[in-house]
Amino acid sequence: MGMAYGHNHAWESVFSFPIGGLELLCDSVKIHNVNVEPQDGAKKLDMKDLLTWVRGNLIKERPEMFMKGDTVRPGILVLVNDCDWELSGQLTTTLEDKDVVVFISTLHGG
Amino acid sequence: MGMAYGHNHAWESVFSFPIGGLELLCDSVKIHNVNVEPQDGAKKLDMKDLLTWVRGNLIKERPEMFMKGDTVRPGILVLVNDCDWELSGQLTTTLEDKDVVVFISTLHGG
Amino acid sequence: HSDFGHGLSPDMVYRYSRHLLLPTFGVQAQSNILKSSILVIGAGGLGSPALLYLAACGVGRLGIVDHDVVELNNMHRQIIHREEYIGQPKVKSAAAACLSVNSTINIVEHKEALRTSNALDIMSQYDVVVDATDNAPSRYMISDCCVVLGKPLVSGAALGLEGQLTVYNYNGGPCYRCLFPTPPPTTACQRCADSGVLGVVPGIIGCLQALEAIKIASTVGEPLSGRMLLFDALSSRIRIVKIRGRSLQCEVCGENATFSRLRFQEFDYEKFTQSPLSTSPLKLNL
Amino acid sequence: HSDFGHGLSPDMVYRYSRHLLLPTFGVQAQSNILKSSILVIGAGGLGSPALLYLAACGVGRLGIVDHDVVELNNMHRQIIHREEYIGQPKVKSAAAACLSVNSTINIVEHKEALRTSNALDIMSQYDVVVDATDNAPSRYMISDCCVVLGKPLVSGAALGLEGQLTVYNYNGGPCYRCLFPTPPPTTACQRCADSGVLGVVPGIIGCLQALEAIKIASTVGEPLSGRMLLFDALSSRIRIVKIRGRSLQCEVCGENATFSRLRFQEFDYEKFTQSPLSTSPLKLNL
Ligand SMILES: [Zn+2]
Ligand SMILES: [Zn+2]
Repeated sequence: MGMAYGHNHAWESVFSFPIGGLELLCDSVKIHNVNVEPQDGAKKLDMKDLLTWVRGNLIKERPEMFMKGDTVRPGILVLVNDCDWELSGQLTTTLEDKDVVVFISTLHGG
Repeated sequence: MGMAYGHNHAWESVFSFPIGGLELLCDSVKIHNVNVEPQDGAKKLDMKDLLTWVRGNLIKERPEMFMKGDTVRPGILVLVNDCDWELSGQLTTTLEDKDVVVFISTLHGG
Repeated sequence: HSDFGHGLSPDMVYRYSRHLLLPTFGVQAQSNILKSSILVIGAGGLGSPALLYLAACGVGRLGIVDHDVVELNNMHRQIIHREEYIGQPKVKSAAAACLSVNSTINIVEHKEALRTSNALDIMSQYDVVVDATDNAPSRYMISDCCVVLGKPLVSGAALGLEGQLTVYNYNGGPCYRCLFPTPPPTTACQRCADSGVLGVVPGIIGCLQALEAIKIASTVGEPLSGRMLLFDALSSRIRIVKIRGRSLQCEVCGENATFSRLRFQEFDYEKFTQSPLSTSPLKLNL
Repeated sequence: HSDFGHGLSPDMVYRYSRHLLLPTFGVQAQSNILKSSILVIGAGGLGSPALLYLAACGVGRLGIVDHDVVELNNMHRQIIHREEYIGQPKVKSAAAACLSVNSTINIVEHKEALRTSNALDIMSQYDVVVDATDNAPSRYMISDCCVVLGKPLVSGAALGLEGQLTVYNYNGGPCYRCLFPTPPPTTACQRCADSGVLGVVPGIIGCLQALEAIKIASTVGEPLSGRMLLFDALSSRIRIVKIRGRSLQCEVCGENATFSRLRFQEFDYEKFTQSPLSTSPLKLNL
């Protein structure tokens, strides 16, 4: 899995980390506009591919604050186009051009 | 200008009147999902066509609360896809399938 | 003595006239509010505006749970408390402020920490619960108790420059555990006392909590159930996202859940989340 | 006497510790707030939470303009006022409340109606202006005066179950007249007194106004300039939309505008909008 900026098979996923503290993990860069190509010549990119890519390319420190096993750690909500990924198939959610993926760390403060 | 529910040249414009009191003018129906066809065999629908249609089909009482001359009355902001129509050419803004048009009446209360 | 046939005295008509004038609110919704009871858990950053607006709008019986005392470092955000109450119980200070805004309502002071031993008894006395606490074990405990008792829960949170809001266990919607079946690692559970918070951020979220509680109590409008509001103060961005519905597998509210009152009373929320229900704040060295 | 080299006394460090802990806020932003001056015009529904949060967060000099007295029918939303102040000037009541939350700041009471004759003098004394008024002529007058004086303006409005928020005249952004060059017909200008308002709605918008003013005064974050927040309480929907920039043709802030102090002082805002700067409220008959 790599990054592609060309026109062929260039999957653009807009990552936002706008709410909840995950910016700590990403060098305080809250919004990532990235192009990710599907793995192994597959036609579609899914959330599993994307998480692998995020872990390899964006999360430099303390990956346990973001991932647990193959998925996100407890307490993180994943939103694809402003919808809980539970509604679209979690890791199997397929992504299309211009999809917006947001990771939200739940807050407890008051 | 009329309404069309077919698949050919069926322009779907989502009207929202969510904020500001214009619902008074529309029988308290705040969101209108409507199909409007371009006029006179034209290919594109623009905001001028849409306003004519709204005036003829949605605004049943006190049209002066919504229109003044060919355009909206002072104090109403028109938003096309969450953008002020001043940025897209006002009455000449062309509309496409699934565009969202919102009319906002400015508030003064506190 | 006259009540105009709608149960409102002339003083009440005058006090709530701006609500009564509203076509979508009016006498019926105001009467519902006057007959309702709402419990706010936590008289801190979120609870301050939530309590003031709930008192002002005429909630018939308004309960406050808190075991803390007012401190100077609360004053930058906990606008319900006056400096003269520093060192005194927050419940007492908050109750006085609510009554000073609306002396016609009934305020109930619960000057104790919410625990599994008293939560069922306290929460069962109210129609709607507002979670204005500041830690993970309290959030699980309050949500579970709302499921056991069948109460809607208005949940808000704020930290740093960000806030979140949703309504749980409302009309078949999800509970807190449906969304978060497993507690987060303790390293991910920051508190305002440790990490700071811009004072007006819980102010905004607390006002929004009051609004949701008012909508539920008055049965007007669409509460924020199955949706979550995400607020970023720095960029002034707000996202309202669609979240999952009730989970059939939820251990507390799901199809085969056996989470009873007894189970609740025996549940160890501090162990479950590996964090304490209350802590002393970090000392700041500048 | 020690100030740790950052101008904050130990008491201030303690009071504002939750702000100082914030990496994106910290000592610098808090110092900016402490040195800033903010004017809130209107101590009503919007002004109530705006003033409390601005006082709590430590704005160095906080001005309040209002000529009204507290009435019972304000109490459902104007949570800054206590019942004991009914019949007394709102400015006096609001100033007392602000000081009770934070006695270390400077509160300035302007117990007068804002007019073209006093606006330049009053507004020129502050860094940031918050429009918390309730009528169209005041909104034009305040915006024009901010353009003449080069002050940023945080503008909020609420009516019924809806609210709006934006920042005008900030950093090359539009002014009120850029958006609304022509006043609306008077039939479209409803007031809370005529049409009602759900109390917590101005609460939410007023808190958001305090946030925007704090961001401008502390120079932290992106103020809501060139954007407008639209809030619908009934459905809990919020839209943040992109609005036009400064208009070159604007009669007040545009390229060839000749709107001077003198022109401002002579401008008749009541005639321009065909509505009065203040009115007596409608009587309610139920
Ligand atoms: Zn559940
Ligand atoms: Zn202008």
